[in-house]
Amino acid sequence: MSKIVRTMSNILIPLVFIFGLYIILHGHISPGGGFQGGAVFASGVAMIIVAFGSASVQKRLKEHHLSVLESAGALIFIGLAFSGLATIFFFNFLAGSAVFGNIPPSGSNPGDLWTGGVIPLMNIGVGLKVLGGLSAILLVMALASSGIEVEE
Amino acid sequence: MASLSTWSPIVLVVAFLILAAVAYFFRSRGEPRYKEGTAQTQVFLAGEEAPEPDKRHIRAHNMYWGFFQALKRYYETTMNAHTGIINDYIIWFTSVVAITAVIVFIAGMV
Amino acid sequence: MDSLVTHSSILAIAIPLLAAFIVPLVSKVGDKARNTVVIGALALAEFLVIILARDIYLNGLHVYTLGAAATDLTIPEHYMVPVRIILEVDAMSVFMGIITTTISLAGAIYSISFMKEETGGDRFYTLLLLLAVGMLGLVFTGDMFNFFVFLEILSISGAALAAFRTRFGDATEGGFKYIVISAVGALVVLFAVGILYSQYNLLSIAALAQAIQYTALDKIALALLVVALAMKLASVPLHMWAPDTYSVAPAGTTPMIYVASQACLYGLFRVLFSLYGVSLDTLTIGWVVIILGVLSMFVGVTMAVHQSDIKRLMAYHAISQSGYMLLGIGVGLAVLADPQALASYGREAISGGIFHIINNALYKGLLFLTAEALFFALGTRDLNKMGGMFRNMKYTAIFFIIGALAISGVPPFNGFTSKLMIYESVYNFSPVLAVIAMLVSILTLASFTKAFQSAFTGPALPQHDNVREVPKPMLIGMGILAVAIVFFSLFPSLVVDTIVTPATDALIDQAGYIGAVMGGA
Amino acid sequence: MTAGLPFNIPFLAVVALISIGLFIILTQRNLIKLVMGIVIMESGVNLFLVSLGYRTGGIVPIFTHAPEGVMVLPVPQALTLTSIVIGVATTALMLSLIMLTYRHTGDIDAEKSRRLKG
Amino acid sequence: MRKAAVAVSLVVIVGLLVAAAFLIHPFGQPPSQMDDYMIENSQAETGTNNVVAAVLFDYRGFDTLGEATVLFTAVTGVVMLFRAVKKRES
Repeated sequence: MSKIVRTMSNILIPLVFIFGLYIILHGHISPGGGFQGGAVFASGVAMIIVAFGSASVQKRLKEHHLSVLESAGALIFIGLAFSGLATIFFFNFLAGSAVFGNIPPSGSNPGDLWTGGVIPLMNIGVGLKVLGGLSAILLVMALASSGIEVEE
Repeated sequence: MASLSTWSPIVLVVAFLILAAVAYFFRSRGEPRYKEGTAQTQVFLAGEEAPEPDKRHIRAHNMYWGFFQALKRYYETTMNAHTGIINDYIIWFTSVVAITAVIVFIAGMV
Repeated sequence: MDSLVTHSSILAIAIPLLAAFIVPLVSKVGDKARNTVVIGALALAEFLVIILARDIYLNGLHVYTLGAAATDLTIPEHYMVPVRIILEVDAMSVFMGIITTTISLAGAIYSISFMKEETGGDRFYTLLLLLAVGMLGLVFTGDMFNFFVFLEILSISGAALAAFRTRFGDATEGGFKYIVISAVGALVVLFAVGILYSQYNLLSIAALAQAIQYTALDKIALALLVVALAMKLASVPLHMWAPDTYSVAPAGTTPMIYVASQACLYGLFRVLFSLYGVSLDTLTIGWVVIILGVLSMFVGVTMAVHQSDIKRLMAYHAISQSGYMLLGIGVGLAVLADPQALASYGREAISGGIFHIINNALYKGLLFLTAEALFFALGTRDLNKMGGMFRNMKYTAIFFIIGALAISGVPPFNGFTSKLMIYESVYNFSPVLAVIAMLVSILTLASFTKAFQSAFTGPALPQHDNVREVPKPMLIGMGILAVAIVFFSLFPSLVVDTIVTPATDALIDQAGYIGAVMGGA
Repeated sequence: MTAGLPFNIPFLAVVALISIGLFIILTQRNLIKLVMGIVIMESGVNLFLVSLGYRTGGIVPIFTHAPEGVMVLPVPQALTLTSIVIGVATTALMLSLIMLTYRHTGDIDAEKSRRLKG
Repeated sequence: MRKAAVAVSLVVIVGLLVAAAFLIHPFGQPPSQMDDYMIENSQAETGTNNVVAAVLFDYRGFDTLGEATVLFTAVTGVVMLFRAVKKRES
């Protein structure tokens, strides 16, 4: 891609990534969450691939890194679901406890990050998973369309 | 279940075993002079030379020729319907949805 | 032990899922570790399903409210409708669960030696586990939207598995057809779920079943659900994807993709019996199901006789056998509102259909595996290029004979038992249908005679002189199913009394299904 | 907002999207266009789900600095989110399979790239 | 034949959908027994201000697990499809 595109994406990419992380981390008190934030993050990766070409991206960012990230996110998510098993699968065992356990006042309120029980943690897990997964799909398909084989 | 009280596979298995014993008995009365690698194991075709192995076997597409010939029109129709084009699969789907919906609504009105 | 039984329904889904997430990491250690994890997870799932089944037969159906404070807290206190996702496992669900886990286990074992010749084994096993998860979730869930989600898991993993052998052009084509069909079908299911949600603001099947009134919108949703699920289970005339997909799917997964379509058959019955139940016009819908079944039986088997590709032949038989189940259960549905006819032959028709599901999963699975063994050994699926394999592949041939006799309904095999139940009860309903069913059975035998004659008898072709019997894991995979078939053949009344009759009762008993969630209110 | 309108305009938009999608799926032989048809149909279904949850004058179902007013239904939004992610996954797999089919046959026409038939 | 089937089935299905659009509840006034519970109790039960997040990860968390699994499946499938294939000698 042209120099203009590369310069602009250099400026924009950190912003996109930070915005994606913000959406993931604030998912339980403002619009957004793991899926949305992960998708925003992956759109940053898409911008890198478009601007710099898949071949040069592949030198830094391998597909299996992203796969490990994705598996890790999935394991965090299902691990949190399993942790509730003392009561019930998917039980929100952290709500009301010391970790992320504040209960917000009923009705409209300014919002507190330290609320939500397992929900913020699940948001992080899902966010990792989605950003890893969507980036992996984008990278693999970009590589395949330019004729580069993914090593296994 | 009513039908299963009258049906027992064990009887059939016992009958099969008895018949197998009888068959084995007849077989053991047979000619004992069989030898491998002699002319006894060659294919005998009215004195003619036997054809090559790949020509000796009735291949799958030759089987039931008469059956397919008798049902030729049916098979032509069905084979034409199986086009293998993905759009046609969805056309069948939408058609069946339409027919089913019409049936359901008409049955509701009557 | 008690808590294990309590949680067994969710663990049977979650443990293979956890294993699927771990497999990509474990396979970096080595192939042995990966195979151990996969087979261990599936065996554990099978064990959990069996203890769950035992408890259900003793104590009635299980509900599991995900995320609530207690498993049976289906409705929040001081409220009237369920808000959480509920797993509702009755005898019918657990019946399908047993089939699913058994076939998945056999398929996974069978695939071990196949994977030595291919790359991408860790992805393959991940997808295989996910397919098992999709099927288990589909049969255990009691929530319409959750049903859709698991339908998608099953479809996507099935399509990816079908296209696994990417070096063949037809594999990608078969996978593509499967995913397109599934995507359209699942969208239609989702739309129907949306219609139901819009009217009652509910998603739980039991709560919807209590509220449903069979309005015009419900009728639209019914037509969409029935036909979409009929397409997923490959009923004629919506079957055309099935031969394309089954014939290209790799070893071990073909039976699983087939059982996935049987899980969609279960979904159809769940929608008809538990969701709509007697509120719908059972005679009309019963006849729709019967017509789909008769078409599937007849067109499936006549197309099968014509095939010369062994896996396509078996795929068409799979379609034709699904027709028997649709016929049996359709007859039961048609008389559901008539207690007298239901007692005299309707229940037996349903039992026959349900028994046929498990028989068919076993022998059809075995036959798919033998076809795949032939392909593995000979490198071709074309029956015209086979012959004389009885000498080289004795065990495979014996397994093939067992499967072929069972599917053709030759006594004393299990296929005969379930077909006998269907014939007898359907004859009371409509003699013509029973005659068609018998004719189809004869044609089935004819086409398997053709397949056996072409593949196993006669002189071997010169290029196949060095063909050896397939490796041990493949034989073990086939052996598990063959032993199960023999067991089912010898003790049919035991099987029917233990697992089929409770499943029939559970399917008919809509009030019990609703009451378990809504508390008899 | 639309309380005075005689028609359910958003639902008619849903019908239009689904019909356009179906029409494309039924008539277009190009596999990429087929996938586009499926995606359009999917957007129709998603729009249907999300418009089920709208309440006249409703606000976002988030309590942080929430203004006064009735909230729209949260469940359809969650369902739509799920459905969108599932749609992305399906589309990615379908497009990958088309790419592979093109590699093998050199064509993305449903009829010309077909090998399995009968 | 094909064109007729397309035309007829499309007409019937679009007719059904239009009928559904008129039969469905008026836009903006849905029934809401299940959703009202979530709006009222999500703060107390899950401690979350964002009701949609509470639905996604608590009330219907299993759906989200399934959804994450679908994405995982698709990624696995795509990566598997584009793997380097070692050809079996034929």
